[in-house]
Parts: sequence; C-alpha cells; structure tokens
Amino acid sequence: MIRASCISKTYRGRTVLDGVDLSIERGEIFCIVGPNGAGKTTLLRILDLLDRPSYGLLQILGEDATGSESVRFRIRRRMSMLFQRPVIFDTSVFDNVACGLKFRKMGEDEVRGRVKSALREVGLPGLERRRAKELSGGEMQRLALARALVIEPEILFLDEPTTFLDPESANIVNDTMVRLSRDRGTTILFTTHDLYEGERIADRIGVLMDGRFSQISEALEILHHPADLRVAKFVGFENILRARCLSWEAGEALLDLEGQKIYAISGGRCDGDVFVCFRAESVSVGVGEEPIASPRNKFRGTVTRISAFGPFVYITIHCGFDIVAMLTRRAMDELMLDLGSEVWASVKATSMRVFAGAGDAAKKTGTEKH
Amino acid sequence: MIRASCISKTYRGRTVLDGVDLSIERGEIFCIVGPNGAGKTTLLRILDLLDRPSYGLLQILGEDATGSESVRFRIRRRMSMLFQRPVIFDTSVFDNVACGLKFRKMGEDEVRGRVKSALREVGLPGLERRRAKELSGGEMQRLALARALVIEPEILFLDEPTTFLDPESANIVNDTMVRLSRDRGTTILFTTHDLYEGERIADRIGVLMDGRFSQISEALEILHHPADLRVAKFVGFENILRARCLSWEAGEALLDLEGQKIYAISGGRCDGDVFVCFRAESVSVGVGEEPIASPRNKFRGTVTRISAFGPFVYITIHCGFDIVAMLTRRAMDELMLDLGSEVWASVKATSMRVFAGAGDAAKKTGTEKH
Amino acid sequence: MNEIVEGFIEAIRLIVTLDPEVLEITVRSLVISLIATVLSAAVSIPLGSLLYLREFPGKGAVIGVIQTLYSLPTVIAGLFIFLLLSNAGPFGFLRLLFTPAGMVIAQTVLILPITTGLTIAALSGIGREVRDTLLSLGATEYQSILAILGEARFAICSALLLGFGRAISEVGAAMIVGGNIRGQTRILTTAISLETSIGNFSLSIALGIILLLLALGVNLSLALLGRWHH
Amino acid sequence: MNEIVEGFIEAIRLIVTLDPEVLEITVRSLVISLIATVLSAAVSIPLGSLLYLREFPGKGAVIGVIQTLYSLPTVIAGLFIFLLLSNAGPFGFLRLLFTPAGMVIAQTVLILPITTGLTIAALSGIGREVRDTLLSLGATEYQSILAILGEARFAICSALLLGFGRAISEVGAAMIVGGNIRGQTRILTTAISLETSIGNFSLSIALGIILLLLALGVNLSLALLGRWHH
Amino acid sequence: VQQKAALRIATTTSLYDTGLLEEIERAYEEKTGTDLLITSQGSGKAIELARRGDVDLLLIHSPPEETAFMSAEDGLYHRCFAYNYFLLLGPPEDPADIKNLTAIGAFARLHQLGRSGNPDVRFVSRGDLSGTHHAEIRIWRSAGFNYTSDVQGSGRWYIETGKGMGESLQVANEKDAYILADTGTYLAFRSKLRLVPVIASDEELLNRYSAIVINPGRHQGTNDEDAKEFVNWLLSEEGKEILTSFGGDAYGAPLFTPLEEGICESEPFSCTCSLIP
Ligand SMILES: Nc1ncnc2c1ncn2[C@@H]1O[C@H](COP(=O)(O)OP(=O)(O)OP(=O)(O)O)[C@@H](O)[C@H]1O
Ligand SMILES: Nc1ncnc2c1ncn2[C@@H]1O[C@H](COP(=O)(O)OP(=O)(O)OP(=O)(O)O)[C@@H](O)[C@H]1O
Ligand SMILES: [Mg+2]
Ligand SMILES: [Mg+2]
Repeated sequence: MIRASCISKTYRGRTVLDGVDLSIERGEIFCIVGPNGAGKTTLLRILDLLDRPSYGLLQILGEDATGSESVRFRIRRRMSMLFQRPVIFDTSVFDNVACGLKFRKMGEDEVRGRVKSALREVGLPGLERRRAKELSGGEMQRLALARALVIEPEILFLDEPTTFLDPESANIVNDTMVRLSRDRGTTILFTTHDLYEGERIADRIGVLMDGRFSQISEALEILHHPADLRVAKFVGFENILRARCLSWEAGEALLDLEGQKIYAISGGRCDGDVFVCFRAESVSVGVGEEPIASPRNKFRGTVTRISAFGPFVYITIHCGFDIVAMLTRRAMDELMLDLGSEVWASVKATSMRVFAGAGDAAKKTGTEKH
Repeated sequence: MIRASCISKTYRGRTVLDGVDLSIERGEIFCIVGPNGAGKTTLLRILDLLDRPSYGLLQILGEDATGSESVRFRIRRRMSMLFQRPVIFDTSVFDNVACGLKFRKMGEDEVRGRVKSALREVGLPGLERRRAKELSGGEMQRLALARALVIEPEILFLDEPTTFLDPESANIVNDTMVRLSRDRGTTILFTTHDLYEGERIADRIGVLMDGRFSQISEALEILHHPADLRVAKFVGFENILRARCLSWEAGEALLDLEGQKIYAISGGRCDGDVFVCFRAESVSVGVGEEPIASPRNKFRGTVTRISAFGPFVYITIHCGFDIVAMLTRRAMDELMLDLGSEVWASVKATSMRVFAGAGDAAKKTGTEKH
Repeated sequence: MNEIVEGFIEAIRLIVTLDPEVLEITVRSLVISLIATVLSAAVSIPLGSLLYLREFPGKGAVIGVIQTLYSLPTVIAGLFIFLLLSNAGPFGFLRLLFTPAGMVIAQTVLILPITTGLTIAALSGIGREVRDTLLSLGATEYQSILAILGEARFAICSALLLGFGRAISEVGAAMIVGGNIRGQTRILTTAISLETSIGNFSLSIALGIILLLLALGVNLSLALLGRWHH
Repeated sequence: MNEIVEGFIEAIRLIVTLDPEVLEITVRSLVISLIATVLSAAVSIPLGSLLYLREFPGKGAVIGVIQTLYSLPTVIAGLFIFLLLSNAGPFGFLRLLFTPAGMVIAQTVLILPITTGLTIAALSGIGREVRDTLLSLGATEYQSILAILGEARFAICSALLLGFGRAISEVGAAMIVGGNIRGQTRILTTAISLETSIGNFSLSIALGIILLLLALGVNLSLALLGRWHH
Repeated sequence: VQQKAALRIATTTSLYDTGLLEEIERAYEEKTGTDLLITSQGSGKAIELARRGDVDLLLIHSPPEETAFMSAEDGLYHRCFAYNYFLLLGPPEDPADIKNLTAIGAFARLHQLGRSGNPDVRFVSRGDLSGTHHAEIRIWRSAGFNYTSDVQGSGRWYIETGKGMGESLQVANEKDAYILADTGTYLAFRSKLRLVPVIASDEELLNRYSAIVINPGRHQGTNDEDAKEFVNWLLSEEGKEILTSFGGDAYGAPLFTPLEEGICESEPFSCTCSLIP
C-alpha cells in the first residue's frame, strides 16, 4: 500500500525528516510514536500527499506518488486524514461530515445515510443540525474523525485521534479503527503519545526520533527490546543506570554497577562504560530473607519514595543507586511496605538491556535537539 | 480563593451547567474530569471570567466576580488560562509568550528574562525567534502553556494541559504544576481525560457529569469509592454486574449473583435489584486448589480473553458471568495462564461496591445524553 | 444648508410622485452597475482565486499592480475605454460608444481591480489549514476553491458590495463613455453632475439621496439573501 | 489608440523633465490624499473597533448604513462639504473652501465609510477565540483591540490602501471643494478632468499614468514598511 | 442601437446647461421622429468627439476653434444660428470701479489693479479653453496683453479654475471676484450668486453659436444627412421661433437671438447662416 524510501523534508534549512523508510501493507494498523517535534505530523502530511518531500521516493496504492498533481489527486481521493488540530467548518455538523462525500458527488440519500452512520460510529448520533463550532473539544474531535471516516478511505491517517476524548470515547474510536482494518481492510497509520494505545491496537509501532525511525517492530518488542537508549527512555524504561562491562560471553554480560555484580542478556558484545536499563515492572520486590529463587540480580535497599499511579505504585528503592519498581497497590499492602522499609529487589537477567554508553547519550532527549 | 455556588449556564435553551458548587483553597490543585460535553470547558471559561454564568454566585480572590466589568478585569488580571484549543498568534515564539507581560507594561529586560525561563520551564529553550505557527502540535501546546505561566498568576486554569505532549514533556508539565502550587501557592484547576494524571498531582478531583459534579473528593476515594454507578463506570470499574440483594446487616450485604452468593460492603441499606461493581485490579487470580485465604468471594471460571495493556494484562474469566481481572504480565507468566485455563478469581468484600439498580442506569453514559 | 433640506424634500417628492424621468435614470443606474458588478464578479472571483492559489514568479508584483489599480481614476478608465470604443478606435465598429453596454464595460474595467484584490484578501483570510483539510477530504482544486469561497463568503460579499458602490457612484467613466445622453445613457451620477453644474444643488442632493437609497436596497437584499441562504 | 502611446511618451517626458507644474500638482495630490487617509484611519480604526466590539441595538443597521455609504457619489460628498464650508454655510468663517485643507476634509469624509467598513470586516475575520485568549492574558479592552488589530494588520493595511486609492483617484469632491484652482488646489485628478474637457487626451493619460505610478510608490512603501516591521 | 434615424450631437456645456437643447430635442423629435442623442461636454472635448467621428453634429461657440476645425476639413458645413452676449460679473460693490467702462477698458483696469496687489480685485477665469475662455482670451488680447505671459500666472488675483461655467461662477462668488460668464449659466445660477452683471452687451462680449456638420469622408458611419436636415430645421422659421422664445418663461427674458441671413455674413458675426443645400 505504502512504500516510502528515504523521505526527507527540509524547512528553510532545518531538516525535519531525514531519510524515512517505511513500508506498510494493506489492512495494517501502524502506529507512529515519538517525542514532540520528531516529525510525525510532517510525515503524515507527506504520505497524505499534502506536502511534497524534499527528497525521497513514495509509492502509494501501487502508484508513484511523487509525480503529477493529477495522479496525486487520484491517490489522495482514496485516502483521508484526521489532522492534529482539525479545522471545523463554520457550518452544521451534517455539512461538515458530508463535505468529502459531496466532493465525490454522491447522491443525497446515500450522503444522509452515511453521515448518520458515521456520526453514530463516533458517538455523536443525532447531532446533525447542531452548529459545529459550538461543540465541545472532544465532540469536535469526533466530528473531525467522522468526517475522515465517512468517505471510507482505503488508507486512513490519524494524527493523535484520541486527543480530547474521554476514556470511553477513546475506546470506541480504537475499536472502530480495529474494526475498519479487520472488516474493510482499511490501512491505518496513526500517531499517539499513549504507547499502550499503540500496543493495544497497532500491528506494528514505529518510533520516530529526530526525523528518522529509530525502531519499527511489534509493540512488545519495542516495549521490552528497545533498539537503543533513547528508545528505551522514550518507551518508559524507568531504570537507566551507568555500569561498566566486566566480561561478555555467549550473549550474557557481567557488569559492575557501583560495586555490585549484575548479569544481563546482551545481544551485542559489550565493553567499557555502558548503560543498563530495565522496566520498573520487571523489578520483583520482597521483604525479609534473601530470596533464593531464580533472578540472579538481587539488591537490598530501603524504600525512599512511593508514588501512586492508578491501581499501581512506583516505589524507589535506594541500594547504593536508585531502582524504581512497580507493584500493584494490593501487593504493596500485602508486603506492608512503607517509606524506610527494607526490601529486596530482584531483576531477571533477561529483563535487563545493555546499551553502549556513548558519553552523554543518556541526556539526549527529543526536545533538546533545537 | 474560588467560591462558586449554583453556577448554571444555558446556551439557547440547552443547559450545559446545571448548578455547580465549588470551593477551592489557595494553593490547591483541583482536577476536573468528566465525559466529553460534560461542561468542563464551559466551567473553566466562567471561572476565568470570560463568560458570565446564566445563574449563580461567584467569588474569586475574595471579590464578587459577577459584578462590573472593571472588577472582573481586575480579578482576571490575577489569573490565566490555557485553552483546550489554544490560539497561537502569528508572531514569533517570544512575542507570543511575552504577550501577557506586555499587557502589564513590564520592563523589557524583565520580560526577556521571564519569557526565557518560562520557555525553559516547558522544555522549549532557545526557540524565541522561531515563527510560532510553524511549531509542531506539542510545541505549540507548550508555547501556550508558557504564555499562561509567564504572568505568574495566582490562579491558573488549564484545559487539558498535556494534550499533544509526549510522555516526558507531560511529566515536565505535571512537575511544573506541582512546583507552582507548592512553591508559589498558585491555585491550579485543570481538566484531563487521564484519571491517573489527576490522581498523581491533584489534591482533589471533581467528576463533572451532565453539568453537575457527581463527586468531589481525593483521588483514591474516587477511584475506589465512586459516589454512583456512572462515576464507577467513568473511573474504570471494569466489573459491573447485576445482582439481587438478599440481606443487609451492619453495612454488609449478601447478594445473589447468578446463583452465587457474594458479600459486599455497602454503606447504605440495599434492597431488590442492584449493581455490584469492582475494579479489575481488585481481582486476585489463582490456579489449582480453592484458596483458603481471606476473600470470601471466590469464583471458579475459565479464561476467555487476554488483552495486553502495557506491562499489564486484562483477562476475562467466565464463571457464569464475566469477570475482568488485571495482572502484571509477570504474574500471568508465573501462573502460566492461557486462553482456556481454569482459574480461581477472588474479590474482597471491601473492594465491592453496591449501587441501587435503577432500571437502565447502567447504560446511561455521558455521550448519550444528547 | 437650505439646499440639503430642500434636497430631502425634493427627494421625497420625486419618489412619491414616481417622476418618470428620475425613475428611468434610477433604473438605468441600477441595471448598469449591477451588471458591471456581476461581470466583474464573474471575472474577479475566478481570477482572484487563481492568483491566491497558484504560486508563480512575480505573483507579488501582480498583486501589487492590482492594488495600485485601486487608484485608477474613473476618468482615466473612462478615457481608456472611450479610446477603444470611439469610432476612430479599434472597436469603433461595435458602435458601443454612448450606449449603456459601453458604460457597463467601462464600469466593469473600473471595479475589476477592487473586486479582484479584495477577493484575494478574503481568501487569504482563510488559513492554509482549511485548504489542507479540503484537499485531504478529496476536493478537486475547483471544489476546494468553492468551499474556501464559501467560508469567505461574507468577505467576498462585502468586496462585491464595495465594487457595486464604486460602480454606481462613479461618474467619470460613465460621463466619457456614456455621454450623459438624456433618455439613453443618463444615469444618477451624470445627472447629479449635470444638475450641480447648472446650480441645481437641491435636485443634485435629491438624486444623491435616491442613489443612496438604491444602494441601501441592494445592501438589504444581499443581507436578506444571505440570511435566507443560511 | 495613438493617444495612449502618446500619453506614455508624454508621461515619460513630464517625469524626466520634472515639469514644475506637474510636479507641484503631483505632490499636492499625494499630500492631500495621504493626510486624508491618515485622518480617516485615525477615525475609522477606533470607530470600526468599537463597532466590532460593542453589542448594541441597531448595530446591524449602523453597519448597513456604513456599507451603503460605499456608494456615496463623490460629487454629493463634495457638495455636502461645499455647502458646509461655503461663505453662506455654517463653517464659512473658517475660510476652508478652495483650500487644500478643505479638500482633505472632503476626501476624509468620502473614504471614511470604506475604511471603517473594511476595518470592521478585517476584525470580524479574527475569531472570537483570539479575543478570549487576549482577555485571559490580562489585556484591557484597549490592549485587546490593539492586539487584534495587529493580527488583522494585513487586512487593515489593505483597507487603508483602498481608502487611499479612492481618495487619490476621486475627482468630484476635490473639484467642488477645491475648485481646481491652478497653483493652489489643482491636483492630478482635477487636472486630468480639465485636460479631458479640453480634449487633450494624451496629456490626461500621461497624468493618469503619473497618478498610478504615485499609487504604486505608496503601495511599495507600505509593502517595504510591512516587511521591515516584520 | 440605431434602428430609427439617430443623430448624435456634441455640444458645449454652456449651451446645454441652459436647457435650450432639451426643448429643441422635444420639438424636433416630435416633428421628424429622428432620435437626437445629445452629449454635452467641455468645448475641447466636444470638438475632439467630432474630430473622431463619434458624433454627427457639433454645436459650439468658439470661433477660432471653429475655423481651425473647418480648415482641417473635419467639418462639412459650418452654420452660425444664434448669438447672445457674455456678461462680466462682479461683486455688487464693484471694487475695481469698472461699471462704466467698456469691456476692454474694464479688463485693462482689472489687470492693472490685480497686478498691483489690490486685495479686493480678483478675476476668475475658467481656464479650460472653452468657448467662454476663448472669448476671454480674445478680450485680453484686444486690450493689448499677451495672454500667456501678461495675464496667466501674473499673480494670485488671476484665478484659473479649469472647470465648467457653473462651478467657476461658484468660485468667483465665494472669492468675490470678477468673472466672464455666458448669459444662460448666469441666469441659471442667479439666485445663488452675490455677483451681479457689471458690464453687459458690449460688442466685445458677443457670443456666437454655430453648428458644424461633420465631414463623413473622414470617418465611416457618420450621419451627415440627418445632421444637414437638423441644421436646416434650426435655421428655418420653426427653429428660429424656438430660439426666440426660449428663456422667456424661466428667465424672464429670451436667452438667444437667432441670426438672420444678411446680417450674419458681416462684422462682428462673419459667418454663414444660409440653409445647407
Ligand atoms: N457556544 C456554545 N453554544 C452552544 N452550545 C455550546 C457552546 N459551547 C459549548 N456548548 C455545548 O455545551 C456542552 C459542554 O461543552 P464543554 O465544552 O463545556 O464540554 P467539555 O466538558 O469541555 O467537553 P470536552 O471534554 O469535549 O472538552 C457541549 O454539549 C457543547 O456542545
Ligand atoms: N511549516 C513549517 N515550517 C517550519 N518548521 C516546521 C513547519 N512545520 C513543522 N516544522 C517543524 O518541524 C518539526 C517537526 O514537526 P512535526 O509537526 O512533524 O512534529 P510532530 O512529530 O508532529 O510533533 P508533535 O508531537 O508535537 O505533534 C518541528 O520542530 C516543527 O517546529
Ligand atoms: Mg504532530
Ligand atoms: Mg472541553
């Protein structure tokens, strides 16, 4: 459906996209995540043929999409896009949604029927006659979504579709996306800042950073095997610790972490200064005797901070260095943890990731590139 | 700081706010949640003195805010607001942020200094000279935030402040909010669709539904003791089951759930048809023998659905009726659960909530009121 | 100042008695200027849209020239058309000099820069996002222009109102090209100018009032049309 | 058509030789119309802002009347001011008739409806959200108007350009109030009208070209000013 | 446009503004059914229209230009048909004290007082090369001045308006100045003016009106047949009748005197007023 290679985009000398390669199949749901300013919107605009890339090849729906305007128009007619800040026309809700259908010269009855069902789909049934500009933020967002859906595109681009939506509406929209892809074979590309949303509905996730995909793979892979340190930080590896590589053998590294020895699985050979990373939920917490069970990496420490996150709790354990662990509230109650509690924290070698520690790489974040 | 009583707002006969009572103290962080169209934005606009309520009393910063424009202006100058869909002026980033300061006739040097630190605060350092309209969605959002912060208001209204923000920036913004309230005593009212965001930083949360607060209390209270069935649904009680009340004694109810007896704590006397609700994370899951331990409510069933949610997993257990339980991925691995596994699900009586089952109340949701 | 009062009285008298000559020149004024406005709309809306949409070298210059032509004196516009239509000119054979048709041409040329320039301005008031949205919804270039024009309808209407105002109030071009021939090409402004030149100030003012009432009528009709359409 | 070619040649000759009389009336034209534009801006920007901001009964009617006055014929405007300024009129003692100051007044009155109406239109193009944002940032009503005007600056500039265009190209009011007195109140348009009535078409066209060049200059200066300001 | 016979006439404004032509138009159209299309323009422009063949007939009161027009062979027939007198108007107080002078004497005195800076003496000139202006120039010349060097631009006393008679009268009135005006326009404006006739019916102030049939050989499509017919009608008894009686009702006295064959050929008229063959 979409074959993009080496797409670049430069605005007045500033490079925003820097050689994006992407290939998406029919019916796939592809999620783009990445920090603000990474180029997500820019990429979607190029794929929806609203902007031309400064450089690169682009094939969409089997046609070369870098050519004449008439070809681009033909392709564009088979796609639609929900913008990050959707424009709502100052007309009725009905006229807003019917817009794309009228452009296609569809008969009035069919327009009415389709608009009605699109509005139902996004949870705004019966609002046809309302003035669109008077809707609430979330209602407008859903209106814009209905407007993009109603033309039944073969490819659908959604730039942060669940912004402004309440949890229930967000679920409805997510379900709709899944249904479209499954039942109608609609190809969907969407962006989000909610990784779990991506995980829930996308077939693959691409992490866009500094105008380039750092990693494209299935959600679990990205959540647990980030390609590099920045991705790890981005996907929420709460524990990122400086360590030194002592030895490496058959994919297992022995590291020195502030004097403690730890084992980590590491695909690539490691050496010198590294970062070792693991998720807070990979940390098991126990009290009392040293656990005998499998995890070879065990640290003893004190609880120095507890912060709630819905039904979960993040606790910070100081054991020379700080480790963040995540528990269910129930587990915490059962362990009777409190600030100052002495605990054991253990992490499996397979949950640890090791990345080369190129100087200040750990500090580099998306927003600081300006 | 803010005393609102019986605030109502009607647009052309449609009642949007329907008697809102609210009282907020200095330095408090108050979070408003609620479905789309509940009236959150309308309320914030009234509190920021942009609109006048159709009815109701309003005292802000010790002054009557329903009176003359000049008083309202004086009060308004001590507050600021981040809009849900912020308007970005077509000037430079600097001029956008400096706007409010210039209105206050602040000296140039101070303006420069304050703008600089506000931009740093929101993670956009050094972008002063960029054309604001060319920023990315998240950058614009942060720009608008900086614009509201820079005037150092005594009361800050933020309508979905972390929309469009990547997780790291969202954290920065949340931290800023907490710091402002703690260090400067800034009173903050914000709306969000992310309950956990509210829980993390707000002192109190108000659940606005159909133009009225259904519940105002601390986060944990709302998450675990919702005031009514609709709030329960809204705050994510995944398990909402129809049951019949058999008896009630000293705050404990005995219910009949599809033939199974269950115990639930219920403040009010219960009777006849009811709904019994509990959170997925309150469900303990075990395999093998019937657990002997405390929870008196135990159900045996088969796993019929497993769906991932980040590091967690929701599993649906069929035991005559469906129960949704939440586990960490690790716990699931340890229990070696899979579709079809036979499991025990147990829920403490104290985790169960019972609400009168007024006919179709369970179906009623925010978006269906239109 | 008596003349002004007398002018009002005279205007009322002329209107109430439906003075046939005044009626005739009023209708002629209206018809000529309306046709000129419609013609210039027919040219300037597509032209303005094109100029707004298309990027080409020298676009700024073209727009600058259009804005400069806001200052085109009516006499010069009239003279220009006169030289074209005069017997000795290239289009003399059409015999349009001293005819209402010739006046329509002159007024159209005169207001074309204004309506075109203001069309461009009206369209520029609609942000780029609107256009992107329309394109992504599958609009052809033509459809997207129509929709943008729809969003800018108030501004466009007021541009046309302004054009109409300029057409119906101008006298230079009408005088030169039309010749102010009684019963044939005399319109309100040329009549006003004639009455002024023979010192008949109150009649001038009366005719001016009638002209303004006419313009008010056009305004109201447009407003009603707009509401009705809405 | 020869006249047009000759007109161009004549225009070049007049410009190159810096014909003192032409220079004088050109400068006078420019100064009078610029002052009139500035004055009308000074009135119509605040007035337009007020009309845009304030809600009051009959607001629609007031705007309708302003739009109707787009059609005010220059002769009528001129006559009106003439009657006010004439010796027999209420302001005769000011002795402004047949002076450039009088012409400035007449032109100001003439273009006021246009600049006011277009100011309102320009402001209306800025959405309500902008105003809310400004208010919530602590703008006084005055400051918020200034800022909204800033956002609408292009539209306002083009309104003023249009007003200037109308001022510098109009002849009726300048003729009646100014008197086209050689060496005192003769300006480009009245000179054009004189030359036309003499039948000196090529000189008329030459003066017309000079007028358009002048307008082009004003346009360019404004564009440069805009860029420089940006 | 031209189904029934139509005759296009260009006329100078001062003739048209009297209302004479409207009366003639009514009478003639009723009699012949020929549609008269009369456009009134400044003299120069009227001549230019005639020269370009945009009209069929020219009505004018500017002898030197008439001669030039004929000698350029733009006109086929040249007939004078009526005359009246210009008036020298001035403030009722007559600050230059010229009431009892001849026109030439008065002009000379005005020039002298004006040049010498007498603030009360001003002269407004139409300065638009119209028939009236040409007559004024002629008188200045007769008084011995070089018009362009001695009169024009000789000081602020000499005010050139460059516009029509009526508007120039307004200027003169506001400025309390002397002005040369045609009778018709003066009478039309009389009620609005403070100015009064200071000198009238001097030989020098003669104002002669002519009609010129455009030479159809110069341009295609001019209608010399109807033009001839109209001129002949104007010179006929019927035409003279209208000329003689016109103005009686509105102004209290006739405005024009028709020219008779036998008188018109000699001084000061020196023109032809016989029927066109
Ligand atoms: N100007 C208006 N005119 C008419 N109705 C309006 C207007 N503004 C808002 N409403 C309606 O009032 C209701 C509440 O709107 P509001 O924007 O306050 O909702 P909200 O709680 O902020 O929703 P969201 O989560 O979608 O932002 C909505 O149904 C909306 O359609
Ligand atoms: N028209 C433009 N001119 C100049 N720079 C631009 C333009 N549009 C975007 N940019 C810049 O390009 C970069 C990428 O922008 P883009 O909107 O694609 O980011 P994004 O990944 O969508 O971010 P967000 O999560 O904030 O929406 C940003 O730094 C932005 O400032
Ligand atoms: Mg974006
Ligand atoms: Mg809202």
